[in-house]
Amino acid sequence: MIKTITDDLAIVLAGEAGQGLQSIESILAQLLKVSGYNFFSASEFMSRVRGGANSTEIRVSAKRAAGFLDRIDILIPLHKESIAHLKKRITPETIVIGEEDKIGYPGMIDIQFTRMATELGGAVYANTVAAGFICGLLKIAEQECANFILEYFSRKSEEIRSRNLAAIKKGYAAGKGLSGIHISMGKNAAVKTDLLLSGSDAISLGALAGGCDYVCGYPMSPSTGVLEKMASYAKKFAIVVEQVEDEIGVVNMALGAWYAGARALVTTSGGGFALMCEGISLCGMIESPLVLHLAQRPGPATGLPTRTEQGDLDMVLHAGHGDFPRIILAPGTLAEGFALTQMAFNLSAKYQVPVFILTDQFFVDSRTNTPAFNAGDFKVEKHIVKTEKDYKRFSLTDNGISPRGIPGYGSGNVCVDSDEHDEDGRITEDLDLRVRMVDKRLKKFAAIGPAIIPPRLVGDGNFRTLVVCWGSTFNTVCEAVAALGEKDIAVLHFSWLFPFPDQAGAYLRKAANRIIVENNSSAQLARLIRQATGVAIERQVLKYNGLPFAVEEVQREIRKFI
Amino acid sequence: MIKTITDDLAIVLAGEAGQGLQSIESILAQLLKVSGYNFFSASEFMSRVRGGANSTEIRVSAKRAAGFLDRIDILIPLHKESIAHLKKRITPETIVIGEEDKIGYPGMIDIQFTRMATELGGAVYANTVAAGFICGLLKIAEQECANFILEYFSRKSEEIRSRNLAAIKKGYAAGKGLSGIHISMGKNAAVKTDLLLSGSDAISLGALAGGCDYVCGYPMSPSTGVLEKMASYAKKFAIVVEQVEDEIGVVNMALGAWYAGARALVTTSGGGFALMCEGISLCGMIESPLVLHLAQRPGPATGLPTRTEQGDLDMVLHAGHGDFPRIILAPGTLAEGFALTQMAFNLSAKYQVPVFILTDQFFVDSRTNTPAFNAGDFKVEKHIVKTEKDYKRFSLTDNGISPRGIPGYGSGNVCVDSDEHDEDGRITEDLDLRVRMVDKRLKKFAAIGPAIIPPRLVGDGNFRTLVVCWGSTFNTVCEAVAALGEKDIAVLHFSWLFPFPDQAGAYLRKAANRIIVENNSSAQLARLIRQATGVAIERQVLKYNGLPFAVEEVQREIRKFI
Amino acid sequence: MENIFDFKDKIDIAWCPGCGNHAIRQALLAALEELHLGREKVVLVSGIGQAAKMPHYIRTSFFNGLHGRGLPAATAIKACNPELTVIAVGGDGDMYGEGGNHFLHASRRNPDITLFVHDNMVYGLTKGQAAPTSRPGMETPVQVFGVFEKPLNPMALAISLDVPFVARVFCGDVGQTKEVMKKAMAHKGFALVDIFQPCLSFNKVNTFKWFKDNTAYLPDDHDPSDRAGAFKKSLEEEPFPLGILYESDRRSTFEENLEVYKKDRSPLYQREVDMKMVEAEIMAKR
Amino acid sequence: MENIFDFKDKIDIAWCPGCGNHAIRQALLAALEELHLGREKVVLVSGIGQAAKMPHYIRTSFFNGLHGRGLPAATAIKACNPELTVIAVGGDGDMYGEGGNHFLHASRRNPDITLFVHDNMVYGLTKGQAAPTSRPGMETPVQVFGVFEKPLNPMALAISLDVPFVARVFCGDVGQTKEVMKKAMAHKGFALVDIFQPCLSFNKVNTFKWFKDNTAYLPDDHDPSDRAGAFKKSLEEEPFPLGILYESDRRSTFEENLEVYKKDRSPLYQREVDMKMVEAEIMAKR
Ligand SMILES: Cc1ncc(C[n+]2csc(CCOP(=O)(O)OP(=O)(O)O)c2C)c(N)n1
Ligand SMILES: Cc1ncc(C[n+]2csc(CCOP(=O)(O)OP(=O)(O)O)c2C)c(N)n1
Ligand code: SF4
Ligand code: SF4
Ligand SMILES: [Mg+2]
Ligand SMILES: [Mg+2]
Repeated sequence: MIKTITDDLAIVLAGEAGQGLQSIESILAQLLKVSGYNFFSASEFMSRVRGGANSTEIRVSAKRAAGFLDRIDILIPLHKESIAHLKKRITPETIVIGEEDKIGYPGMIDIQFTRMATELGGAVYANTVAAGFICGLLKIAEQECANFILEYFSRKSEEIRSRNLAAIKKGYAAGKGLSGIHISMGKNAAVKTDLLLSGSDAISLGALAGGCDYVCGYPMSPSTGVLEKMASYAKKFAIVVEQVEDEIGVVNMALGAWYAGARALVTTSGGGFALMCEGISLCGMIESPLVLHLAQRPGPATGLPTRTEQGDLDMVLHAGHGDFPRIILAPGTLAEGFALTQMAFNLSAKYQVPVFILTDQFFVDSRTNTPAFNAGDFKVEKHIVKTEKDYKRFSLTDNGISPRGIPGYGSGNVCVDSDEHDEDGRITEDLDLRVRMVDKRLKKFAAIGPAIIPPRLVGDGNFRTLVVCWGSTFNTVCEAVAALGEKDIAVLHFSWLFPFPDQAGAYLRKAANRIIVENNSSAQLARLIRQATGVAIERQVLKYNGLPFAVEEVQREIRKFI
Repeated sequence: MIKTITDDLAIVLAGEAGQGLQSIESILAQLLKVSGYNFFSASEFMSRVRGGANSTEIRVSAKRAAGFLDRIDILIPLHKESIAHLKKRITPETIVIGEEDKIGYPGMIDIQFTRMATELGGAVYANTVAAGFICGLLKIAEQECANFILEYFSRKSEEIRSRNLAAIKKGYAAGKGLSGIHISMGKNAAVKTDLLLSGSDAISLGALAGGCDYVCGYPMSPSTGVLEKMASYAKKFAIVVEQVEDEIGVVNMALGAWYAGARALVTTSGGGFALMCEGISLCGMIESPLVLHLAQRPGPATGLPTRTEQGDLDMVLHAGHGDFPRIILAPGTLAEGFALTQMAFNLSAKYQVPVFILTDQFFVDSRTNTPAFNAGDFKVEKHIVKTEKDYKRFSLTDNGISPRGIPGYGSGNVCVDSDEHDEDGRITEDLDLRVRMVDKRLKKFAAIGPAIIPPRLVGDGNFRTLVVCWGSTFNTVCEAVAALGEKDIAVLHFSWLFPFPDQAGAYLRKAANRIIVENNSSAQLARLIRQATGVAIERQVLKYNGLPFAVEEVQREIRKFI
Repeated sequence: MENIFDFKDKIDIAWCPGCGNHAIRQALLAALEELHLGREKVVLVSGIGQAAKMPHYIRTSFFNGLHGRGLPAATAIKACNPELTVIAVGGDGDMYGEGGNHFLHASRRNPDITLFVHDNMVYGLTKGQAAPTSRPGMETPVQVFGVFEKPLNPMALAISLDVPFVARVFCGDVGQTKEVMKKAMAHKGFALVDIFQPCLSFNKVNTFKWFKDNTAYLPDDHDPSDRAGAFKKSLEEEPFPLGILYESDRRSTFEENLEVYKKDRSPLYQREVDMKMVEAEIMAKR
Repeated sequence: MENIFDFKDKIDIAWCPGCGNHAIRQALLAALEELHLGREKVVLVSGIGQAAKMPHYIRTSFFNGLHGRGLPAATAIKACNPELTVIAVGGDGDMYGEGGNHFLHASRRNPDITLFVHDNMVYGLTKGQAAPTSRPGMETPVQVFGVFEKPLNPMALAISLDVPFVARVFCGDVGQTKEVMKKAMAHKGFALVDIFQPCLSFNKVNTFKWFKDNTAYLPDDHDPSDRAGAFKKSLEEEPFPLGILYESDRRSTFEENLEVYKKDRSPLYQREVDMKMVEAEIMAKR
């Protein structure tokens, strides 16, 4: 029986940590894109450096598709445990390809990646063989593959280069020659000029375009990617990148940096953020800008360090003692990841409030192609003033925003204080002034109002059923809803969470049937919605096993409610 | 003109830090109570050790009354700045008594406390003279005063004792002899057997009765009182009291202590708590008990360190990353302060969740008489088991609660892990087990259900207007509402905030007119109510200048809404 | 005979094959056995990191808490039940980075606990960033220009804090590692053993060979009771001295200082509050 | 001539009359003036405590942040604008207690900032609990059985960390305090001055007289460049040595190590990102 795949192929690579799933993914990402295929990949892995059971989904499609699929069309297991690890996703439709003697899956197609590699000089080339095999299956131009491999290994020795070249060719031949699978997928030349980005890339490029010149952090999965990306830009873009002793130091250092005129980014995860709460409150009090990227993972505590969840919204909404304004963003796409991060710097500088960007492991570690965006469309807004002798950092203004000076720029002094203070920033016990200062800070809610990005409605404007989601689930939910093929259904996606977009109320009230989809166990956005609008969403699709939603799963769960 | 006071007298002592307002208050508290008067005091002071302008209100009444009054019947300023400091509260009705040459307030009654004291051997006795003066005014039995003073200074030298005795007498004579004020207030012998407690006392005694044997903290106003009270009990009750290097150490130490079988109390304030958020999340993950007293003060950041606010509810509701259950209590009276703290230890041990007790500076630093409570009514419930060899700390049970073992007690091992874990407490990447473990933890919400204390309705059961409040404002709000003298109004007070008491919904929906009274700037309870019930409370009486609500003020503000 | 602290069945250990942590585990298993400790009386306390996974691979009670926060928990556990043998274990990032303040102040308290720090000069679990003990020049994906901060010298630091047992070993020598572990556990008071441990996967500079080439056993005439002398010795680098640098019996322990054990030595969990006394305390407020 | 760092009008200083902090303020005002610094180029950074109120009483820019968290902010401020003179100031609780970890790691970074710690051996602002430097036996409302933890020795600690300027003064000697302050500020790199300061209100043990009686100036022949010798000296107590215990010029500063200043010395706030370069970086992702 020949399996024919025409427009959407889900390949899953599985193996243990250290077997190099990532390198196969990297090679394929580039090659598929230059060949005009849409590419999407997502990885799930254990918190260990060697061993265990991990997998990477690679989705190749004719049309843009960046939702995560449950379905596995082709499984390439690199170790025996892969089968048990993925048993729930393997169906009779799944074609398993690999080393039969090692994997022992009944009915699998035997391809001896390792043996082929050994013949070429070493087992280490098995990954390249496997990548070549998939290229062959997809009938990517062989020359393209060869060129790419030489480029990819260009910094390695001649020997390594030529062996990889031989490996990709050998794999290619095996893939191309395989009967039993027929892939004929439409290509799209436009894809070639797309960007190919991970979520970490999008956030990091957004930070560059936001004028970020100081990054501090403390390593913590899944936020470390952004820290390392920014470090890789450090030289070219003159960015100070500092790994601090702990997260408390991180946030206080970032506030010091903004105070001195830098545009600092913090990147962390839930546990690290929990340690910063006092610092967030300081940010609120001294009305400092601060841009903080929080890549969520399942909690509580250490939880599942390398997995995904949307469980930190509640904490971020209320982090820090006392009342003060903040902005919370949660990009749903790479383009939003870029644009919102860029904007975050300007928003933060303008309103002098902390701006949080909530992503998660699924978002930062996934990679897909996306139409190129233009940095030229974005501007760095510094919002700082040269001070005069009598400069007052906290001058009381109509909208609550005081012109922000920087020490050393101008002749004034810039004084900020974590105690309640007067316009000059000096400690006060004047309780009437205290009230004016609280009011000043809270007034910024009104000032921010016009900047708020309303939630995005995708689908039928005359919806009866509204599927509500936020952040990283955008692509998967939209794809699932589209696949339902129902007429009166739409998705409402929030990428701006707080201050809560009032526009949401009308949409929510209009819907006869409301369903929330959240990658956490308690429907945190649903609570925020009820708090802000009074609308309760009782139909909840929640997932909290550490994995992202799959398109089929969302489809199935929503179906139950319509 | 003679001013006659019959049933309620508000005396305010004012002066700078270091002038000993506290010692006058202490003497009066005892003497008034033993004389059969109801006593209430509340202090407001600046964050400094010397200087500034502080005041203490002392309320003497025939009927129990522990609301804070704006009104000042008698003002005793100990320094000139007192007048400016209290100018908003001084009215033509206010009788100002003190050293005219120093204070210079027109129409004041000149009593030369300092000169009298100096004549007796030193200005230091001026406080005792002033206390004696008030006793004289109130016509407390002179012998009672004399006896008390000897007792009060019993650990001091003979000279100091006799000089204070002379001082109290001299003051007494001056007070008794004063024409112009006639005080004839009903006494009540029952008061004599009352307890006389501050909020810190009530919390600390509750902790003793809860079986607390380990206290850790880091000094921070206004929570330090409880730390110091517990230290004063350390010897008699064999309590380990440890001042830790920082608040992160505090919470992790407390979790270690519970793990090893102790019953640990943490006491802190908002900024300290903000640093503990990661530890709170750990508590959620390892299902450890933890009792944490948070005495609130105005934020954000350092804010107004010695003043009062109810601004940390939001933070406590959502502290820590990830989802896990918690219990939040907020006593409204001293009796509740005692009982809820006692209960907190049992609740925490039983459900293995963190229990937070929210007070504030007004609550902990106020003092009043209250009917004696009986420790015999309370029992320490340990909820620990002796382990067997195959003991599993996180055994999956129907209600989510696993029997809690202690290392060294029994033959099993007790293993807890901040990562997601199996029943044995060992790290796992089994994602189905992850789901069961999340469900296990969240199931406790249901288990806790029956223990929830519904909000207390005070006033007309057939209310049309419902005044909603929480925590420390209870006495003031109830008194204000009673004073309105309206028929269809009631107070709904929450001392159990979370898990949110469902019973509240019916009360709230029944009300035609809902008013919330909160000592913060954003109506945090109102938000929680809307989130939990959908009911929005738009009529808000908020105060956030660092001072507690006054009865008259609440009355005035509520009047506007009815 | 089986080691009671080891598992009967093969367990899945998440460390990389060849990682120095395996040797440390062997040494610890042997040390625990040779000290004849009861399995139910030992508590391992750790934070988060590769080293901090140790408790999962030893059969004792354990408290595997937060990154950097092992010491406060360990201190409290020992304080609440001095009958327990409490061992804290963590990585160089865990104990000297995130947890640095607790190290400082645990040293001041001097609880009778033992601290093993797996010093691989790198953040292993998070895949290769610099640790406080990383050597200058080491390039990582975060330290792209090479480490330039001065590495923490845990030996000098501990001696400055008068930690009463300060030692360093290299896990390549399992025998010495075990022996020093035993001495550290036997020592009454806070005992630090900094264990040089190669991280195969992320530290390509400080390899097994590097540690071997850059360490030297303390000379026999080293006097561990001489604090100033030990300090001077602790400043030596490449080779780094191995062995017990400093040992002192002058300090009383945290638990010894706790008033609650002055008359009654029973652990806290065995005690009951006397409600009559609470009652009396309440009534004293009349 | 007026001191430009002082206020023209009388200001309300919240410290108790007679508190040692007033003398420290006088010394600091004089030191700032004598160094001829520009008022707009000086930034004081502090945490919370009595000592940490200092910035409010000096006319410079300041960042009065959180208890214990002065150093990370100060480090960043200097790193973002090396033209500024950055001085961190705090109490013994602030800097050695809550902020201990930042002290450890600021020492490793070696930013060119000066740290003044007002060491009154007590928590002043919170009314008299023990500080990390409190002497054993001191009773307080929390330490009811007396302090038994070993006091932190900031001098020994700093020397163990190779802080390149380590000094102690007593504010009773305003002259020496000022002189050492000036040297500390002039020193390129992280400079610690631990300032003995009596707290009249809450430390009844370590009074002005006690400090006077229990301190001794370093002998003229003290060699501050000898680290091991300085360490040995730093262990001396009652009398505690006063003066510059240790000074070294071997370490490069944090800012010197920052790549961003290797070609361009301008502070970060003056720079602009080149959007064309960002564009190119985006396009490189094609
Ligand atoms: C608060 C917090 N920050 C960061 C992390 C992420 N994290 C886990 S282990 C680790 C460091 C590991 O290095 P080390 O302590 O040296 O242990 P090793 O893995 O090298 O044994 C970090 C940063 C965390 N778990 N918690
Ligand atoms: C996180 C946090 N914990 C506690 C406090 C309360 N607090 C304010 S100052 C202080 C200690 C003061 O002692 P020290 O630092 O020695 O300064 P001093 O007042 O003696 O000059 C404390 C504990 C705080 N502000 N923030
Ligand atoms: S990453 Fe390094 S420290 Fe961690 S297990 Fe592997 S070799 Fe060992
Ligand atoms: S309390 Fe002590 S340190 Fe604080 S101002 Fe008063 S004397 Fe100085
Ligand atoms: Mg390490
Ligand atoms: Mg101090």
